[in-house]
Amino acid sequence: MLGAKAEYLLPTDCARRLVAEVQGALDYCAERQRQLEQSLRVSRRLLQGWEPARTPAPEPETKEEAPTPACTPSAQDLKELEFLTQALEKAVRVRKGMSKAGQRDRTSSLISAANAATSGATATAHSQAPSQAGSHASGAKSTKGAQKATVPAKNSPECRLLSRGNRTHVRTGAQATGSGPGLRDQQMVPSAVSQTTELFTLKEKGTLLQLPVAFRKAASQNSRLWAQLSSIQASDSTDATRAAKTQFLHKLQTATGWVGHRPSAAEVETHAQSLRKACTLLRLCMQKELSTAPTDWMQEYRCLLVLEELQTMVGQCLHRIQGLQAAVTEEMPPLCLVEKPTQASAPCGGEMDSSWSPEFLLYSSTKELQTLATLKLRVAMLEQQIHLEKVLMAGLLPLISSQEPGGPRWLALCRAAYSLLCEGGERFLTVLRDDPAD
Amino acid sequence: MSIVTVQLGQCGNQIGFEVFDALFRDSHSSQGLCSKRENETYQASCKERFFREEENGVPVARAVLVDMEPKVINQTLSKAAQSGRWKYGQHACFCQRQGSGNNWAYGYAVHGPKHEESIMNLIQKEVEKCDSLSGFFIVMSMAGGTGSGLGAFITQKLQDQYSSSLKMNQIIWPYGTGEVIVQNYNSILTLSHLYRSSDALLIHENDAVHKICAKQMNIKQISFRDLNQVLAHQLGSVFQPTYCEDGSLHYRRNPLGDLMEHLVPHPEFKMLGIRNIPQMSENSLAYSTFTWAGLLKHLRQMLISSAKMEEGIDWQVQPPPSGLPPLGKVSVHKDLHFNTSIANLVILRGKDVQSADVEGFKDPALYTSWLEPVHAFSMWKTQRAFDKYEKSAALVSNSQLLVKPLDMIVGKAWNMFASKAYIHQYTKFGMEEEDFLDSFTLLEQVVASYGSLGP
Amino acid sequence: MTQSVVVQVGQCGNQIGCCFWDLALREHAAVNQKGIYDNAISSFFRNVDTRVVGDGVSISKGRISSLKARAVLIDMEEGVVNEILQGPLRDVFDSKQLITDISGSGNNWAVGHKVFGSLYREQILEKLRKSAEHCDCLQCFFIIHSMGGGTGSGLGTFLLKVLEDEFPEVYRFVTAVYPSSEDDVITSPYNSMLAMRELNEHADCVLPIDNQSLFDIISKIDLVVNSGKLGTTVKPKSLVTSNEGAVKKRHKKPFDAMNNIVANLLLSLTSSARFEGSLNMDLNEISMNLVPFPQLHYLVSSLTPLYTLADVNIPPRRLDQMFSDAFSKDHQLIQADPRHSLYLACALIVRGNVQISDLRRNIERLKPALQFVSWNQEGWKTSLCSVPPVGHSHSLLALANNTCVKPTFMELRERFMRLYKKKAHLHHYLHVDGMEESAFADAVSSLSALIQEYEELDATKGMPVQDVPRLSVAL
Amino acid sequence: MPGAAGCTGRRRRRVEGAAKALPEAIAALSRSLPAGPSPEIFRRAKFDRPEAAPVLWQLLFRVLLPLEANTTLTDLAPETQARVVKSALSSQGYPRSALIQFSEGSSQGSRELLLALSWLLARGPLLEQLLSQTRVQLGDQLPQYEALARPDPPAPHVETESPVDLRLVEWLMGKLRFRWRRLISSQQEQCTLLSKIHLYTHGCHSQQSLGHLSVAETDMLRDPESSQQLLRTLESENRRLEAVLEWRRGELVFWQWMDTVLEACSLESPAVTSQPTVLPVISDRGLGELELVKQELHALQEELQEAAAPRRAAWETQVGGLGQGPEWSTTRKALREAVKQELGALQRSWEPCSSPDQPQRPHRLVRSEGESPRPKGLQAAEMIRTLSSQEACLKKVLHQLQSQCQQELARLAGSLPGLIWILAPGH
Repeated sequence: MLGAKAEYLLPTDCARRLVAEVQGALDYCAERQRQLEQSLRVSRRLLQGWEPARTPAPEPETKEEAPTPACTPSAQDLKELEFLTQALEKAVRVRKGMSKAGQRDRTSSLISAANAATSGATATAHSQAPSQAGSHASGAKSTKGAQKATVPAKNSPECRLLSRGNRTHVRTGAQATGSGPGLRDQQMVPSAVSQTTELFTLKEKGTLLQLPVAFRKAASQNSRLWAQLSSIQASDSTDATRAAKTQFLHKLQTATGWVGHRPSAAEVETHAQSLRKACTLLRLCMQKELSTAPTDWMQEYRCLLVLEELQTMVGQCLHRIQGLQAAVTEEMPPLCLVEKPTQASAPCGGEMDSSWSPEFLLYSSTKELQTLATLKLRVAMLEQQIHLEKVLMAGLLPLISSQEPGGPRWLALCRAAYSLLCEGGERFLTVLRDDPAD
Repeated sequence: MSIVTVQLGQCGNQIGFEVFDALFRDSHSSQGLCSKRENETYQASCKERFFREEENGVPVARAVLVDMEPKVINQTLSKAAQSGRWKYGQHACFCQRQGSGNNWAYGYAVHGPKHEESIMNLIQKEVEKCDSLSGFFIVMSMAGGTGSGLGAFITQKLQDQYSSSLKMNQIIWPYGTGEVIVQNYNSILTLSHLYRSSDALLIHENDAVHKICAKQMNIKQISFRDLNQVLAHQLGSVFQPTYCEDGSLHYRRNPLGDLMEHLVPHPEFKMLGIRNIPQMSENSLAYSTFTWAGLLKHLRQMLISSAKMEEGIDWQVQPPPSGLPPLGKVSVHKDLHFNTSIANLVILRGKDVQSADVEGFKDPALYTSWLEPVHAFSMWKTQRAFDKYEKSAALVSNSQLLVKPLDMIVGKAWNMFASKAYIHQYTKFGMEEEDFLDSFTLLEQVVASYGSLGP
Repeated sequence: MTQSVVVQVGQCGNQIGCCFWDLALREHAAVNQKGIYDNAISSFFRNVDTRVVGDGVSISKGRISSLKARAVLIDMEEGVVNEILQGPLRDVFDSKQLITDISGSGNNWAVGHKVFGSLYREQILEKLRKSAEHCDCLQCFFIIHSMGGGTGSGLGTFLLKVLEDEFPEVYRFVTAVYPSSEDDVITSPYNSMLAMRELNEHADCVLPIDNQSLFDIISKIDLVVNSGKLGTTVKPKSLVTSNEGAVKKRHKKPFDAMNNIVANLLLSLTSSARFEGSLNMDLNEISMNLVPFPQLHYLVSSLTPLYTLADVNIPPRRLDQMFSDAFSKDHQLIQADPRHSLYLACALIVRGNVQISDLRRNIERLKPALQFVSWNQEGWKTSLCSVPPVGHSHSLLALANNTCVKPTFMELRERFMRLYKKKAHLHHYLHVDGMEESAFADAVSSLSALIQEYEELDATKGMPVQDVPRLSVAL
Repeated sequence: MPGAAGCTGRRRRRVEGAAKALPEAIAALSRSLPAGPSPEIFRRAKFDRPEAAPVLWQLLFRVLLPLEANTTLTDLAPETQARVVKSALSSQGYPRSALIQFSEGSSQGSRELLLALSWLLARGPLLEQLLSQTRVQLGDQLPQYEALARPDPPAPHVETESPVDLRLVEWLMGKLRFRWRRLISSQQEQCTLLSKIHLYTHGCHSQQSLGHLSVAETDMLRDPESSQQLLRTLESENRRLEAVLEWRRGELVFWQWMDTVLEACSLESPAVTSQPTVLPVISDRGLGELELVKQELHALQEELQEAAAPRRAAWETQVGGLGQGPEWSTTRKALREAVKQELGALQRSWEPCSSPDQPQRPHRLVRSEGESPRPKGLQAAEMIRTLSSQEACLKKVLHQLQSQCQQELARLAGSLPGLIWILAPGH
């Protein structure tokens, strides 16, 4: 059990760099996770039972409500709880501007919800009502008259979807059948008041939903405007405007007395990234070329050409890097370093052909969507992993070769480095002493 | 997020049942000491994680039962059905006629490949019933043949097939005085294989649980059911819902992920132990009151003195003075019993939980020199009381706690291996001595790595 | 659930078998009150629809119709088997399970092994195959025979090889009854010696039983039963020797009683595989745990308690006593003292109302007094079966792989050598076709090698336990 | 005379139109900017009036701030805001130093600020970018993970004064692996839920081609209150969009006007030609990054050299005089062309896209199950194919790096006597 000291302390600058890199990656992941979780919460809520106005936070009332330790809440507690719940519900109701509606039986109320939605829609935007909504309406025709009377008058159509009638109604339904499910712990359910069981789920009634007219209008206007924006950009109003902008930029630049171009930090970053990608792609291309055995001399010639062309390209990349480095450290006077106009020197956004309108991404099954999303994430993760691998290589390999081999510190370094660099940190190796005793 | 439990072998199935029963009973208990609404959220959170609902409304455990002989599975199914509260899935069982005969190689190399497809299909069906899968909880013993051998095999297949899902193996560590003669072989084979394919090994020692039954629970004649219930209580105290973070009202969605991220990121340190407090018979409970300060003080001392339960804590053990570099051998004697942690997770449940002060666990002296408390310590909590305790605390610890038992097992297995005893029982199913050597090598490293944590 | 087939060979084997089937029926009848054919019963019995003529169709579920023993009865004379067929157990067997001859083996291993072996090989195999076909998962053959006679030792051990070739996956557990030193069969040392070699090579586990020990146990029980001491009234039907079932005492005591002990041994051995319990032990776990090296597969067994007292008010001490007795010299089924020899491994098969804490307590209590081999200091295998034997609240079967079997083997070798040196009766063997003298020498060296292995282990006894140097991790 | 009257009327209108055009353009610009200042500010800034400065500092701050930081940084003190603006501008390569020289919090230089803003506007589609950053998301999207691959410059707060054990790095890397896995499982869940919502709301969308509702739309229906809010934000976005369109139509006059501003500026401050005092800050990290790539490229170049040179030689000797004919020369030309084209495509795939600031064209997820009139759009299957090959490619790269390390380590460690290195076997 007596282990030798297995520590290896990194030199400060190396440590700072490595830890900062990994920490940065960790923070980024955590942020993405947080965002995902937020949107998950929304989606999950949608798939749960749709019941109106239920405050999701359980917390605030815990204190007052906490029953005595004697396990079961006393009658007093129950009463208070009931009042509290009633008060809360009332508050919510008032806030929502919902009026109390009469009692109906459950099924008819659900139909009426749909029906109300449809009839509301037809009233305001008759022409847009989709056909299947109509069929639902006709399906419910027999009771239509009775329902009409109970559908509360609404001033804004978008509030209509969950009518008060439904809500009241289901509550009574639950009251009636409250003692039914044997699984419910009666002690936990002090009164039927708070037994607002779900009205319906998206699964059951989702297809009856209707987007409010005002929203539909705004949304279509929105997409029209974005489309216009795209088209105007494509043509970039006039050449005159473009020229004016270019001229302005030029004047601005010359007024400062700078002739050349100094790369900005953002540019350097951009270049570094593209060069990194270039390096990877070039290497892959080389490997592909080297791994295929040419069958005839034409192919061999083609292969040769590729390799030589790759050499040229690598040379260009290196040249670019040197240029950048020089420009940044100012060993060289400002120069026009990139042959190709890049973003910063592009005079204006005129030549972009991109569109601001969303494109549809069509998927056919959950599985496919999952595969797509996972792959996307995987690719991003692999890129990150490769980046970290390179950072670690640059940090650790020189350390190992610069130290006297043997000794516990060196071994500790080697073991950890092996695990990190060769096994993605997932496995480790054991170093055994080759004892003659064994 | 849901967890799919895989119960393997006699031990795994018996424990799995008690765990589900404990989870269900607690989440439907009236003793949560919280508002009805909160209780419902708690219940829903527990349910999402461990149960699904069938058409008739009876919750069904998200579990797959695997054994190589039918007796235990039949027994487990009928116990669940008799409870009337929850049940196992109708087609969630896989069993054969003949057990693995305490032979790891038989479970791993014969039963495993032979039944891989059927078992993995069952698991996949269960996975498909989850909206979202957080990971797998694999319950098994490491002494026998089916739990250990087949368990190691299945864990590996899960790793292959669900590489991004988490895998936690709940492992029962056999009695030190022996319950299966080849337990040490089976154990080293199991542990070394799981070290490669699992993310975390949550370990319960039969000896420790036995002592808790005797000393804390005051049970005179202790049955396996008693042991398993203590164990289920401990697991429940970890996996029942807790809030996401300080001040949040949302329940944590992926406790398995949170736990692993906090406790087992390093590939050489995957062994976790659970301690919890209070744990006592119902009779004594009626006469006891607890304060958070008291509970946490005891729990901390349990941690640093490697005590497995509240009774008989050695209060002499103290962390080495922090900040000072260890001076030669001066403090060796004192530190001998000090248990150095890599990382700890404290879980608090019950009344006034916001007033609990866990500073004592943030002392850098408790942890290995290379990990600061900010990385090494985390806490979960909820106001909802757990089981029948008004206040309770659990500790999941990645520390040297288990290195001694591991060292013992490796040593004993090595002694047996040196005499070549029982090797023929393994080689007849295609294992080689080389496989044993690989296992020894890996575990010797684990022992050494844990050993080198200390001050 | 697995099944086992009992192969009873020779007079001794069939008498024990007879007791076994009787007890097995009683045990299942006591547990299975509803008369439903369940997994537990299926391990030793088939359920046959007798209305169908011919072979009888096995019924896998539902009510018990007619139980047939999963057994093959072999004897080279007709007496015992005929008695069984005329006795109350006759319905449990049918003629298709029997193989008999009229000539007998004349207490000659060679006749049983070589002559009858080749003569009946196909026929026996046919019956064995048939019985195997009736099982959906055949796990074990229990072979019961004596070592001293001709048919049991000769044909019985011949079968071992046949089974090994034909059913390599199925375990072969042999219950072998060793002759006592005053055995009246003069050639018994030859027979036993020749049989030993076969056991060495072809059995997975051997449970050696020794007539003398059985006899001593019976005497001990008689003493208690007849002493009539206060508070020691023995609960009726709780004697390990008693047999109030179907078999009427043709053979007066002590044989019947002795056979019952062996039958009880087999029932306990298989109890955890048949019935529920909180810690199961399947049959394949026995050899896995108790046989560290292929040849060292002789397990010394002891059964406790031998009886249950009628007074129910003193159980706790009695429970611990049960464990203590299991390790005492006078409860072993061979003449041996495990407490003063070296344990390689030990199994405790506990039945009835006993919990894990009782088991652990007793292991910890007894452990200091026992010597275990250095590499197996915690060599315990345990099981808890919830169903006790009929008439008891709990019971224990201890199986020990212990060097204490060595004296039995040495004594056997001595007795053999005494005869063999004089070449006495050797010609009876040598004139049998296929029998060569080298067989005797081979048998001796086989047994000697076994004794040598035990000796070497014994030599380590009392030496301080030292850990073997382990792999040394650099970091 | 009606004709004359008509003529003068038209001219006057044109003059009036020109006079009105500038304020209208500025007003449109103002409305398109987030929390846009009143148009008057622009006029005042032209005359370098101090009261315009604070407003413009703030405006620039909002414009330049990275979106993610929005929540935490908006409450910063004006001085800090100004500092952020300066560093952001300089890192983007803003050429004028005058602005940088103003002390923070002073009310100097509103004209310089106006120039900076105009510079930003002239460079690219700034307004569109700003709008798209805050765009109301009506459809469902797959999350973007660009930045995952390119970790932003590490948080400055990482202070590692105490020595770092390499095991800590292993620990953190392990943590990262768990976070990756967690992201995957959360995303799987998100996909399941999205797909359910899409399925359950099938046929609800007023836009026929969509067929179903998105999460935002469904959520709006569930909660009337949020529906109101959504409507309001959508409407306000529409107003801004209209303003941008208006600005686009009339911006020419603004740029003409800016010329006069610039003239006024350079007249007044001729001294600015001197070297800027604040150089563009390029982090060590950026340089280190470049150095890393450089090394890799050098290594690659060597490898290529080693591979290509002998092959060229071998080919020359093998072909010898064979490759002379006219037929061959056309073939050779064709081959050259093909290779050039192929590699040109390769090169284009890494060149920085014309505008890295522009987020990828947004995608709206649409579930369509084999219905005959499938809406137009990208097919997931198509994208999956692309991504898979990309994934395979990256895996290969990673493995190659790993085996490179393995060789290097084996070389370094292999020579030590008395030690055996054993890696736990994989399966």
